[in-house]
Amino acid sequence: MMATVAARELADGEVVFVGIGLPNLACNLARVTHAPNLVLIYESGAVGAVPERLPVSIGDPALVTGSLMVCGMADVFQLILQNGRIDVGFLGGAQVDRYGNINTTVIGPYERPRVRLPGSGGAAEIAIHARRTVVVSKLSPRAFPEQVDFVTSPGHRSGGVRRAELGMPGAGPVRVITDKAILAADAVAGELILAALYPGVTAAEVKASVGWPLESGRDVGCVDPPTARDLELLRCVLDPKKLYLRG
Amino acid sequence: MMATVAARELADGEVVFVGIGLPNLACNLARVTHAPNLVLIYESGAVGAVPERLPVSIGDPALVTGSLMVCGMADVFQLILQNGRIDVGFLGGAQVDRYGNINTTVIGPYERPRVRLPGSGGAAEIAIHARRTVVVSKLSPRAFPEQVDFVTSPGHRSGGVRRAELGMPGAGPVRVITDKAILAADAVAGELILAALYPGVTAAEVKASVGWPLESGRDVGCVDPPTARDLELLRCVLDPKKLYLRG
Amino acid sequence: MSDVSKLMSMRDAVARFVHDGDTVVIEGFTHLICFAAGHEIIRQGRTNLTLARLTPDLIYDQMIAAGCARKLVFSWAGNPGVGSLHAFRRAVEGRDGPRLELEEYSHFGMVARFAAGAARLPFWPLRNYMGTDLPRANPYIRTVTCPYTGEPLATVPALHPDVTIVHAQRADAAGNTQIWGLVGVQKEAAFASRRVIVVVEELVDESVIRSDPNRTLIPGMIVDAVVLEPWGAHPSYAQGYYDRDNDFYVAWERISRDPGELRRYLDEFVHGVPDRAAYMEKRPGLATRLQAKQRRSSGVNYGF
Amino acid sequence: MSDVSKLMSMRDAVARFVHDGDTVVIEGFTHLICFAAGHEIIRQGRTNLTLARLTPDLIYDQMIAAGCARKLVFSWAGNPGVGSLHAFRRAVEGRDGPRLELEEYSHFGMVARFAAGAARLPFWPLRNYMGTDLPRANPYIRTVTCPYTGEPLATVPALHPDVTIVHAQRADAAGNTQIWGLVGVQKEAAFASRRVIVVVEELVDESVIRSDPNRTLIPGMIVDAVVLEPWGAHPSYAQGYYDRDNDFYVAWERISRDPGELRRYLDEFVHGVPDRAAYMEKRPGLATRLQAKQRRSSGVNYGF
Repeated sequence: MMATVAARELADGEVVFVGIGLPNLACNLARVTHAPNLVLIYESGAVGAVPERLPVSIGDPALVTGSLMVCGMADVFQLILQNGRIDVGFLGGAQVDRYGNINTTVIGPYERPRVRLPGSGGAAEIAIHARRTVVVSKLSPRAFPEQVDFVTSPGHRSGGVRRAELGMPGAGPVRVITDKAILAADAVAGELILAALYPGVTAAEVKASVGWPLESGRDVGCVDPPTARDLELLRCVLDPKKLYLRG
Repeated sequence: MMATVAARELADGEVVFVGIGLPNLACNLARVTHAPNLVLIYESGAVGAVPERLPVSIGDPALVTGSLMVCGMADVFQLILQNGRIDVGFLGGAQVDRYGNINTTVIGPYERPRVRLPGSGGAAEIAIHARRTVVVSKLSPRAFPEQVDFVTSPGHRSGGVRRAELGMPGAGPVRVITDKAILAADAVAGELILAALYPGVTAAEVKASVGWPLESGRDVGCVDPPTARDLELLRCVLDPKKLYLRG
Repeated sequence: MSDVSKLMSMRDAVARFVHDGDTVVIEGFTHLICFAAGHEIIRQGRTNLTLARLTPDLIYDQMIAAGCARKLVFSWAGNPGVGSLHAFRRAVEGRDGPRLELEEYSHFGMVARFAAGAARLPFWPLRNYMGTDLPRANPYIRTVTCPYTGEPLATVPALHPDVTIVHAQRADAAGNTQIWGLVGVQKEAAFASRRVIVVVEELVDESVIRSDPNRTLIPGMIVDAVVLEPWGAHPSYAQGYYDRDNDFYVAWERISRDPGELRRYLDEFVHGVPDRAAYMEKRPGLATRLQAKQRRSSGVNYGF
Repeated sequence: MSDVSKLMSMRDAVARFVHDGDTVVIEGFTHLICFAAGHEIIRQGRTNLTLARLTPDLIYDQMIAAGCARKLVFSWAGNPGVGSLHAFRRAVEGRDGPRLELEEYSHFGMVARFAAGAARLPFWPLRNYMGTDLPRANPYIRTVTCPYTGEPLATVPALHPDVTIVHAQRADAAGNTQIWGLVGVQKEAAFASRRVIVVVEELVDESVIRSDPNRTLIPGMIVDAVVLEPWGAHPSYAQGYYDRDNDFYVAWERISRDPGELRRYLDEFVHGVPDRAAYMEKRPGLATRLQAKQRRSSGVNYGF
């Protein structure tokens, strides 16, 4: 379901910076359905990848074979990302807060962490430079606190200052795709608000899974379920071994 | 003769930044005689070139075919030259002055030049970064003024300040190969002095061709003439069309 | 991506993407210099251009002579291996109407300007220019202080051409472009530019590009037009296709010395032909003389 | 150059060029990670190392577990596609003796550190880190003011490893090295380094390198040792030679969670073997399972 919803965020012809896991599945689903001209770019240096098998990592050899270009990582970050060529970046995180700031670094204090997470990887710069980002994360009060323990990837506000004033070129996390609802950034305040509910989910349920008083958008829509074709593609073609689809 | 003398400046195994014209001939002569492991690097991006024909320009296709590496010019200047990997750089110039400063930019004032020369190309940075440089230029009072009209490539002193104090990594123009004599930089003052005479040339002749009171080194040597093998290689193998050998 | 074709004629590409007053870059270090594009710009009478390039070469000499240029941004202006660019010299020495405006760097400086433009940074740092008169001649060469060591380093500003024209051995219709042999600053110039025209010796199927992705220098996503123009780099060369026409470089010394002869050259070989095919027809025997020999590399395995 | 051989065994290369207390880089983004070198460093008991790499991966997890490391310089420390690096986590969360010292960047920051090191500049500018807590966690992330626009830009300091180990598909005996598929920051890391060890799947004649010079990523002139060690990147992969051993990456989650099991793994597969050939002998069937299929590119013409 999350993969289908994330795939809908992508328009044909866009250039997408693909992360591993669900975003990877979502991008490949979009590519074989409504967005055949999607350009998939992986931070490993593969541009225009057409993987024959579902890549297990963003450095999978299947991303190289048959791709349009392979370049060094200095080019990926300088000539493509910093150059402003990425339309959409996908991000995930252990924590996402009220303003879309994401933490993938530590739970607890940095110097003496309770849980040490992997760190930024390319997430910090994707959050800053992609024209927009889409965040994918499962809802829970622990994952959606009012404020993250550590800002790895900046959202819409930092210490009360808006991202544009901080000099960030991209628009930031415009949508957060969860397993129960879609949140969207309020255009003025930059705060995440409820935009649409999955079938059978109530607003109260979503609000209970979020660590701040979640506002509702003007028109809280209802998310269409995946089509039969989407499900078949995901289960039989894209991820038959259920590497990413668990349930 | 100048080509032979310049070739002797090169030790086996050194990495040389090759310019076009006589330096090119000299480097290729050294490579086929006493320095088989010389690595020829051209600013065009060809590394370890083994040209089948005498290259007409530093971007000649013969420098690419069969070379060890071809890289972009950003890599040539950043990863190789600025990185400090060049042992010897060859430079030529319309004017060379008392301290080895070289002018390849303008004769006369910059804004309203009497003669507009090609400009720096890679010469400024070669003069700054190569561990040492060798200058090749024919002697004449016009070509060797006390002070050049424009410093394109810095020598040993600029406005009285020594090059090391200005932060230049390389040792600068240690030798100047002319058609009558070899000049060398005085280790203390950085001033060019007479180091060796070609057979049949007098010190007075050389002094008359230089625009400052030229000092003589402690031991003014006599330059050995080219061997028969050198001449045969130059005339029959390296430059049979006399592209660079004129006389 | 297969259905996005950017293929068009040189005439259309120049008409659409090169405008009066633009900063234009036709790059290529000795190799792959797109004379065909320069000639079309002359034919279409573009004026007031800022021409940028490390080595102006014969093509900018011709464009300067034809009155296209207001300003030149460069690092070495000569006829490589031969001598001077005489139209350039007349324009700079003030012997031929208004002086051409100059903005002058060294090669490293120009490379760094393209690198900054390609990375969308406002400047690029380099260890250079101490003891030279270049910063005196060009106030855009400045310094920055290292925040770690405190030492001063030279800087050059980013170069953002309005349009960059890259000649290449091959590309697909979407503009995914492969180059081998000398690559110069083609990649950086393309990424630095607002618009990109790729001109190729061969138009190939996307599958050819995809069979060797490490050879791709410029991705189609930054390309606006693809022009198929075999021999479009003559008298420059295309490794694996044709050799450099050194005789023409030598002849240019004579042609460019005399403004009348230069004018006659432009009349006959630029204004007098509609395109590159007609230009080549005027030079029987040229293709045979310069045709490249075979020195084919073997492939590598991309399997997993 | 043909008579300058730098060929030696992995044992000799590590003994000569990797010393206690060194800053060591074994690079490769998923692709071409030289596990064989990491294992030899463990076998020779090196200690007090500063390990630098974008993605520490399983190899640094093993080196941390084996007690080689004092400090880690990195940007993403996980088991890619699987989960955590548990030896790393224990060392950072303080559950396993003295805390591992960390110096943490993002990928772009690490790439920029290598780029600065390779260009021998003291810093590299990048537009990054505004709004993040990374500069708070790492005082080496600083800012510089653009001398043209006045805007502040982030900087990172140059990284100069004492030794960088690059795994590659092929090289000649002088160290001229060709890589295809993902190239990561291998080139920059090698040029930034004081010493360079190249480890290859195949040792080829100089003529193979010279037949396709655009494929050369690292020139022999910066290489100190060449080691022929087929399968030296396993469980990482070598495009065109063997696939990634994903099963081992998954198994590492279980092995690395339990310090006892991790110790047994090191005893058997690192200390228990003298070299990579013996390591492969302990895994019958592995080579067959991971052997790459043929997807050969065709060559290009380098003639003129």
